[in-house]
Amino acid sequence: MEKKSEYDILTDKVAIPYEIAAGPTWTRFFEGFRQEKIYGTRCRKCKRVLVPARSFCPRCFVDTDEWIEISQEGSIVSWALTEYEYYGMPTKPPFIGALIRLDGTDSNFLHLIGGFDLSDPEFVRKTVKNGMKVRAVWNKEKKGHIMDIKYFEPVK
Amino acid sequence: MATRVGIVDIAMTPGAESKDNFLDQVYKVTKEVLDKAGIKRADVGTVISAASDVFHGGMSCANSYYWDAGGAFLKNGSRQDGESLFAFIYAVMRILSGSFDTALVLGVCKGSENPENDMLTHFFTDPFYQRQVGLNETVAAALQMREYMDKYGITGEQCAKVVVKNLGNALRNPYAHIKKRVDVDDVLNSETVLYPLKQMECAPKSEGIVAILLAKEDVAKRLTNKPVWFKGYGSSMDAFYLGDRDLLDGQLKQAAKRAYDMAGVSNPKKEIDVAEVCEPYAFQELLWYEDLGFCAPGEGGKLIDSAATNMDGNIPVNPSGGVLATNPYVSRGLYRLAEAFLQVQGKAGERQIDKKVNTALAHGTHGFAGQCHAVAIIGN
Amino acid sequence: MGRPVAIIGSGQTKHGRRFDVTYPELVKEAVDRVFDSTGISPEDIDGVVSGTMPSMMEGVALTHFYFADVLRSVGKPILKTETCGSTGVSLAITGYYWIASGMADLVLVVGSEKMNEGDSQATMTTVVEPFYQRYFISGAPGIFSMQSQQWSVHYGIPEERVRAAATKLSIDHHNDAFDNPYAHIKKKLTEEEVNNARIITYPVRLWDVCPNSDGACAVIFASEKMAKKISKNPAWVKGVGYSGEEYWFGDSDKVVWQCAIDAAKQAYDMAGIKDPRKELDVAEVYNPFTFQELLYYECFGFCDFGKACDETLKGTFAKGGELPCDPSGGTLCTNPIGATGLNRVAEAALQVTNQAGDHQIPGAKLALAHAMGGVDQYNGIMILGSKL
Amino acid sequence: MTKEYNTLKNVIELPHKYAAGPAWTRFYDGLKQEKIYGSRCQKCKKVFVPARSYCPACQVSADEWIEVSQEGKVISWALSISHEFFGMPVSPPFITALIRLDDTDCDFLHFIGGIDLSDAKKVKDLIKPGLKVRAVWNEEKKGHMMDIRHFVPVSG
Repeated sequence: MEKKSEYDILTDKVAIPYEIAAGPTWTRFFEGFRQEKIYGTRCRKCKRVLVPARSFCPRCFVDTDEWIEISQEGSIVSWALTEYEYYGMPTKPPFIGALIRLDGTDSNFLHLIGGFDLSDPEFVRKTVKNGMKVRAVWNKEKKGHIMDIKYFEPVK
Repeated sequence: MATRVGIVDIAMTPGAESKDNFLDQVYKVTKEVLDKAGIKRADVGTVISAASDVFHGGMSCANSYYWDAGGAFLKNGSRQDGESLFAFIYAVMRILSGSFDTALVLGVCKGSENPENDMLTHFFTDPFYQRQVGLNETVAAALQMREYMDKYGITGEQCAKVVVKNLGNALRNPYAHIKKRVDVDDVLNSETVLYPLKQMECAPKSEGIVAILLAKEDVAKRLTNKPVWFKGYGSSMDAFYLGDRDLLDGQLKQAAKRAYDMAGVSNPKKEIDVAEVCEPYAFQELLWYEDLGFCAPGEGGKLIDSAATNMDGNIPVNPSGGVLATNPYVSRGLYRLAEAFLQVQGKAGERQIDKKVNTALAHGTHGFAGQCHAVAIIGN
Repeated sequence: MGRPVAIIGSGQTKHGRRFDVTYPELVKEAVDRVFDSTGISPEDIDGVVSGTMPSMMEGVALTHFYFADVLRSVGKPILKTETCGSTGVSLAITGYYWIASGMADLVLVVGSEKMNEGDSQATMTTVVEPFYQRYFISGAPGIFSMQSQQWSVHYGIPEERVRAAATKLSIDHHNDAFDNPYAHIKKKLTEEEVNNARIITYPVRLWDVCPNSDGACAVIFASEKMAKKISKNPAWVKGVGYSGEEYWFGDSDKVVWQCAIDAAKQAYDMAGIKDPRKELDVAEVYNPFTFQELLYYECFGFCDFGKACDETLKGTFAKGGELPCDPSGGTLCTNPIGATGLNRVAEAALQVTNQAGDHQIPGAKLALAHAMGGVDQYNGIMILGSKL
Repeated sequence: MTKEYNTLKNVIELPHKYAAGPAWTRFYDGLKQEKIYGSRCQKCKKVFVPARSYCPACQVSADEWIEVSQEGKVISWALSISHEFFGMPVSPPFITALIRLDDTDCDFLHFIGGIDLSDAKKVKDLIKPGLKVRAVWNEEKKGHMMDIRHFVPVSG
């Protein structure tokens, strides 16, 4: 019990464990990561290539079971530099979250932009532009996890 | 009311743990019901789902996650939290308002990914009082059971009979989670969770993703030659603190009365042909018999002794095996409704009851010792 | 369409850091206020709709149990509507359908949040699944920054011009809040203070972002018969709209934002509105971020696409302008998430019934209320009018 | 238990601070002094315990504070011999119970102890509805429901 101003405040921590089934699509997608490959799937009907790979097209509501290895290069659609930190956040600031349109795909892939100094927002603003070409940089050690890609770095 | 609301079709997943990803399951079930009804996603008017946040699924704002898997891309939709019969009634309201011709109702709960129900229901408590003394749904149920036995002389055998009946029925249900032939001794000899409550008298933790398609009268008649009609609904809420309530005089009577009044049911014992009730703890089915008017107060034990609620009895209860066999916490009300629908349509397969079903009852409850109840009546 | 539906009263709490009351006591404050102001007895209510943001914010699951007593819902039918940030408008829409369906004549609708008891941005991470997106979306500001950044680049609006428009909105709304007795943050800000404030998620700075507020809002919806019997001055529901899109943030275009456009179109069609900028007198647009408010002006047809900055800097949407937006100070100054959308509805109802006091837009007869939710994913709208 | 298919383990853990407000603050202060407070509704005159700021039924202020009896009658009880529950402040064996404290109008949720709990039959023979019990306090007080250790049967 914490005393703040006039009345008590009860502090508590709620921690709840879950174990979430990956299912065939995530399993295969992350297997690809272990081999430094990014997979997408194509919708049978609208022919859009969606990445990450998924089992159905949200719009056509049909299966998207044609697997395609996707280019590891793409261009930045949008980005945001995060400067603040809070409890429960998996990535430490500063970091740049970005939407990236990987070449040959029809959706935007969400990941980080990095490989240069992020400490100065003005420098970041001058460096990162929408439409800029970027390429995936992989971590040496693979865990079958979205962070097996370390970040996307600008293509020189 | 301007129009009647018909249930066109249903689809659901079995209750046992599956290896499938959650989103794939939602997609498949949604697609299945649309395919059965022969309509396209584009023709769905509105999508109302039921799921709980983090506590029963690990995702906050639960319906954000499965919005597109549930067919709702660029649709008007909403979500009900906690009890899935709420989603059903909200969808009925939307059709009755004249704004939508069809509504897709989803119940979404993948229990296999969650921690035990007792851990999750512990967080229904207030932080200051009931949480500090460790309350959860099982503790509340055990306290309710003790009072019930003490007041009416309900016996352990009578409570155990509910398990024997329901798990027996579940053997015929391909969607049931727990499939085990048991007798009264098996139940009474199972672990004492909280005396007098036995482990086999407590519902398991199951998966349950269910999709139900509703339509206004003319559309329903076009989509199926066997529409099942919405007849009545009632729900009611009880006070929060367990100690402020009379655990043997709860809100189910009120919820049932509202549903019966709307459906024009005056003698439920005679007019309800089959009931799917939500009994997360075995003795509750006996107590609910009384509240639903299937027998007089205190007579729930005698009713099960008389075999009237067996598959071949006068008023079969839970031919599906009920919640004791399959307990997808949030979805269980809609599972009851889906089963009631199949009974009215005569499509319940091996678990179809033997007599003609004109009127069926589906019941959902959530909260400690039945804090909140919902009852729906459907018929042909 | 269904039966006509009216709003006959609302009650908002004082907003802020409300460590002086427990969560149910806070909800009670709003509920008591709506009953006091309408003179209705709780016994007359046919049903109750309750909603909050995710349980993780509260640390209490299924809060309708916890609030059962204060909602006056004991012995009554209840619904529990939740759609993330759009919960407040979804609650109002639930109240609307309940009555429009003919299943009730009086429905109490209550939204609430105690944001300071939990960790709001940490809660937001739990909206985002842990396989993929959770690593990149830094609570709410991250996605809104990406959205506004993409928007300005798409229309070739210079960064300085976007900053200037956002700054004007920030200064105006924090000033407007002085006229709203229920607002949380009221502040006289200078351009310099806003432009140089601490960066949250570049380009979003501190005064572009809403606060964490504790508060609740209660609204009573009524059928035509009851509204005419009880209220001399009801606000009539003229239109409702709601639309949502894919969960993955990268799957849909957030610049020409279809679910926002569709939600508005549904509501306009129902209300018979052809030219929203001319016909609406006031709008309570959900604006947790200044940048996002600009984008809504375009999606809701208040101005052409790409023109929101120009129109904002001209004063089109300020008090005294052609279509005043958020004269209450909006979400930017007061954000108890589960109540926020309902606050917008309550404010719109106050405006069209000429009860908004110091922030009344003179002669307002038609008002729009809006909220957004999900992973930048849902938009919901309710339009209220002074005439049936 | 490890599952035989791919899963992602995820613990959701968040901190909370709950405002106690005046009623809980005062109630806990009472516990620290070995007093149990209830409050009386202005309208229906019922006494509720723990004390609260409003009457749950009438929703009017219940601000007449009353020190209630530390004795009462058992309304219902349940015994855990070995089953552990998450969040339970005591380890098995324990008895959780609803107790109607003398001259109050609702049941108080707490524990019964101070008796042999190893045999359910014996416990059942002892604890009948209406059995008189009395609060036993922990030495150290934290301003918490468990400042009351449990209730024990009143002999004679």
